Amino acid sequence: MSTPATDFNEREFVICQISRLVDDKYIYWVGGGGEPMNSVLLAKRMSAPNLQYLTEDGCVGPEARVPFDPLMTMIASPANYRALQWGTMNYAADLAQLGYVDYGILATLQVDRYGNINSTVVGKYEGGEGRRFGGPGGADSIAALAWRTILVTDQQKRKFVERVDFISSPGFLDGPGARERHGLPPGTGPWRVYTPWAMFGYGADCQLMLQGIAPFVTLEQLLEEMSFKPAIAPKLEILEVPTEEELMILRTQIDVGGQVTDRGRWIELKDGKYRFATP
Amino acid sequence: MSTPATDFNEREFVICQISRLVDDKYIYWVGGGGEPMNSVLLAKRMSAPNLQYLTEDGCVGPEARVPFDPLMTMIASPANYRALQWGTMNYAADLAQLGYVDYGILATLQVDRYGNINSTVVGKYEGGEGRRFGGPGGADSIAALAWRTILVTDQQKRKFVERVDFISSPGFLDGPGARERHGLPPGTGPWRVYTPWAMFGYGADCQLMLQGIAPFVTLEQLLEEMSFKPAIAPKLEILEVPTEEELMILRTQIDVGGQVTDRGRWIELKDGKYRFATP
Amino acid sequence: MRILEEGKADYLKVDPDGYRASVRDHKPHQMVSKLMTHKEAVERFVRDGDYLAYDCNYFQRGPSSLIREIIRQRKKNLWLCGKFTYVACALLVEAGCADRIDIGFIGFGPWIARAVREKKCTIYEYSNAVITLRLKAGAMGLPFMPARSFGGTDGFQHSGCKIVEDPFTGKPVLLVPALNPDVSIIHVHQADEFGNARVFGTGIAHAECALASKRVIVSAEEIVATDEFRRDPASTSIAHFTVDAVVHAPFGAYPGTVQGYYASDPMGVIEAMGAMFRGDFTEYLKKHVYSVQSHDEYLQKVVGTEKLAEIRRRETIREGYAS
Amino acid sequence: MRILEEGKADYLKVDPDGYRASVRDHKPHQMVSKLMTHKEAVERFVRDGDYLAYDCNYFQRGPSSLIREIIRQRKKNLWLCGKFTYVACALLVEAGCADRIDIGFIGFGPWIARAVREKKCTIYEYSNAVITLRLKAGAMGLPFMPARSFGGTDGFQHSGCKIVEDPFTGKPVLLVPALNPDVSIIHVHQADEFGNARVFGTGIAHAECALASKRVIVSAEEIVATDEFRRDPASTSIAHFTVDAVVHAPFGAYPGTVQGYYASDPMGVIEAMGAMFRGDFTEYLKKHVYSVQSHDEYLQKVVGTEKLAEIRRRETIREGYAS
Repeated sequence: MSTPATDFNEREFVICQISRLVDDKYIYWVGGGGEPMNSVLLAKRMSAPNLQYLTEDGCVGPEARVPFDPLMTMIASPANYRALQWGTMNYAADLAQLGYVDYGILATLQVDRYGNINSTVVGKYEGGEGRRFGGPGGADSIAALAWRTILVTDQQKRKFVERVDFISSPGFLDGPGARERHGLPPGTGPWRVYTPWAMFGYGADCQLMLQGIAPFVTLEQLLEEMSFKPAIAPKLEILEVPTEEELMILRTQIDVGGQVTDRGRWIELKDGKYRFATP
Repeated sequence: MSTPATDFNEREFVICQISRLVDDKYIYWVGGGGEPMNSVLLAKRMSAPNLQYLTEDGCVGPEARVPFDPLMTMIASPANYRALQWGTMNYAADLAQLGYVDYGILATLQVDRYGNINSTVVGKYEGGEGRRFGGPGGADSIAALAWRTILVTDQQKRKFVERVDFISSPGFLDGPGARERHGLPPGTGPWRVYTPWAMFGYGADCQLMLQGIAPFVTLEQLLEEMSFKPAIAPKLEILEVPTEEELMILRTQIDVGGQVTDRGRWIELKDGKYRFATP
Repeated sequence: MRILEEGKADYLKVDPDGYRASVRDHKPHQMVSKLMTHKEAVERFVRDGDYLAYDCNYFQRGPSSLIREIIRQRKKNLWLCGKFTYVACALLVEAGCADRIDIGFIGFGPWIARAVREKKCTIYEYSNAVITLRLKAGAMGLPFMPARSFGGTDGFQHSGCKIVEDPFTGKPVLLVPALNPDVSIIHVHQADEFGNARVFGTGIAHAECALASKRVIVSAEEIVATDEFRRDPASTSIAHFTVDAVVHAPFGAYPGTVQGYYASDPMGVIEAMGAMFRGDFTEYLKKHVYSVQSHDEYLQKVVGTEKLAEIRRRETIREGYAS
Repeated sequence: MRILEEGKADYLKVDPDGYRASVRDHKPHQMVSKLMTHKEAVERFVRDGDYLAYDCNYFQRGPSSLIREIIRQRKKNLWLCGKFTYVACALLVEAGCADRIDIGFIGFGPWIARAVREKKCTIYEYSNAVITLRLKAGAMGLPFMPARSFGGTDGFQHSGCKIVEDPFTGKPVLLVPALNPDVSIIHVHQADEFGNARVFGTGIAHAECALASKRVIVSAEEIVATDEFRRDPASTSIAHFTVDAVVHAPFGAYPGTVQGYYASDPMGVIEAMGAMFRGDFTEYLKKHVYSVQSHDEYLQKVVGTEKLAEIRRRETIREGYAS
């Protein structure tokens, strides 16, 4: 059942990483769709059957009926099925504000050294010159209020930057104490950043620290896809690949239409090593 | 049906006065029990079948099943029967804060020239030396937030004073502009004070003005039961006595046990004049 | 944003960050069974010196059986949240359990008056709505909330409220301090073993109490399966993770009513009110609290099955009181 | 209570006293029938230059049929409340109806981006939760509300929020300005002719929108008798006196879902999203808005009974979506 898979893609890889962190001892606030939602849906079917997660529409602890129609991750009967409680957006925010959300799980466009999140604009904000995106949505509340935030983003130079072009949702802003100076609750903030290639944590200086790396990339490849050089943990963990069981559930029950996972590069086990599949 | 009654008591008299003001065009917030509640229950059965009133437990527009058990004017199924909406206390306060409450109806212990309401202490507050009562309850919110407040109190010297011993709920405080200076919404405030003997309104100076008097007392009798002399309207209205129909409904359907009306003095029609019955 | 005026009274310290930490460290985030007896719940979760909120009151879907248990265990120095209530504060003060009261509305009676004169009890002044708004602020994790009432009253002077210059309109506006009680006791129609709970009908601030309080005891007329909540999630009033203890308490609101389940007992109501007005709960406490060891024993020996059947029969309205 | 930091953007004027006066003078306090067509409701209650809030969105129990009617009537210069939404803002901007947007989350697309560059559209920055909190403050009649999020972001600089020194804790705390839209459009499961309305399942801020807005149009899948509300008053989400118009709009959320009633139409969703991503709604508007005169005609001619039967059939979950 826990046989390491031999063929999977980058997005499946990162979904499985996050999914394994999920524990039904804690309460999660999960961002809209994509990898965060798929991670918890997978966890609920793997290791955390009593998983309690919350979505922005005030849905507490659903037993979602998957797969979802496109975009139907909230305010839709399959996503809200058999919840413990149905509320509304202010209720979700209240719970987070009260400290009930142990972990927030978020996808983002761009992240920086301090874990600040940009989902507003790449390039210049003023005058509308940069490339504009949809705004923070619920991510600002999650990033501000969850005790620990787990971010997922792509491993690309322009998405992993020294300083985001626009702070849509707060990481550690510009370092220790900055969140509190702006009225955010103490003890909160970024905890992990996952990409399809790596896992980062944070040092006492509130800056990203590389802690784990996928078996199918080298440290050099990874650093080339970052705009800054992060601190590196003394003992760099090699992240474990998805298992066959995880992939089967993900592919046949959750992301059946490939809405989330269709975008990634494929990895294969060849000659005892994981590497990018040649197309 | 609208035959003037020949025998009634003071409380029945005042309940009928207030009841006749009630119109189903408006929204009322009705204080806990006693005369205010009996007035609207009577109005709903007389002239305002679609009456919409609100109680402190967030009950909107009930068709209450009367009579009530003692104290069971809220959070009890007969009082909340067939409401349009059930909420909670903060919802009732929100509606009033938003300006939805056209009229508030309140009973009080003591009232002063400016319509300030005391339900906290008669005598000295400090040291607990005065005679202590239960506090404002919901009356403070009604008095602060309803557009127009209708008060009912007894006609007794110690209850009708120059200055209340303690402002539990705001009237006009110390005159024009005072409510606004303390953060209360403009355009609100006391509108009528009813006693078993009289009806008062307010002048532009925010002070009580006698506008109507019961047919069974004289102006002299009345003024003897006030600690201050109010302004008197140029044309003093003689208040109409209860009708037989009003009394029948009140006595047989609403205040069946005499919980509210048992305390008043009796009035009878004798030799063409209404006067206190000799015991 | 200038402060224009400030109440001069003590109030429970406003500390949203501390409350958050307490939610993180002490609230049962996991779904674990919390079913226990009145005795155990009160022993474990009500502590001497606590700020105690009870929702509704001794006569109207209130946690009357838990109030009796608190008295039975002779808790001390409680600070009471006295909103929308008749006899419960007087009972707790007279039984020696409480020495401070935030007042919205309470039945006062001569006993509390004497305790105040003798400085054995301190009173702070609010209104019912101001107290529930304080709980609402506490239930949202905020330090305060604006309000358009309470300004200009003498109560304000004896409260923890402030009037400030609104930075958006420039006008005076009142702020109420958030209230995060140490413990709340709440009586509901139905709960599951984890603490998910339903209140049917109108209420005062049950949801706010559960969200705002460091510790929460729910007593329930009925214990139902969690699946009941999952098939109608809109009817969940209180989520399990806010709750520390679930007590099965049929007729827990006696002598009060639980809407749709049983009517009040008018004689029981009058007995309690009468004792309060007389300022002497000695006999009342003896009969209704100290003479028994538990709520079950109370129902059997003091109230009796005939009375219970009668108040259930007298509640003829069911509409709206089920999921 | 010092102001420590202030956003620099315009925001809809905060005026709780003015809102109160508008509630007193313009809201229908009496129970009067408000049933009318889409056309009449939008003609009477949506005005050029209005601040418009729509609850939920074009795909998730949103007032999609009312949005199409607003476009059909070529309303102008609307200021949109862009929370939790994908295509509706883009549709309204591209159709020439809107020129300002408060953003929590919207589908942006190249068209709005161009309008912003050409200064035909102005953007103000919030988050979904900050916007719904602004509506909550508006729904409580308050001028502002504190919040523990949004501080430290760049969005804050482009908002109407402030950070002040909390007079209770001395710590910095953010304040959001109350939001009282000129008009809200809300799609619900059931309403009566007076405007009492029920939403089943989760939601965004339907109750807040109704309470906070000067004018309110409710569109409903079903019109039911007032007695339905009276037999289960706990399920009333919106009270009649907050509502100005009731529009019977079966399949009013199409191409979106109404939980428990019908599923979304995935092809309809993708068609709208595709047009937004391309930055060209010309064909979409022609087909889905301008080609018909009414919602009824739209369902008949554009959507078709087969599709309607299909999305109803695809919604197999009923649990929790009835009173």
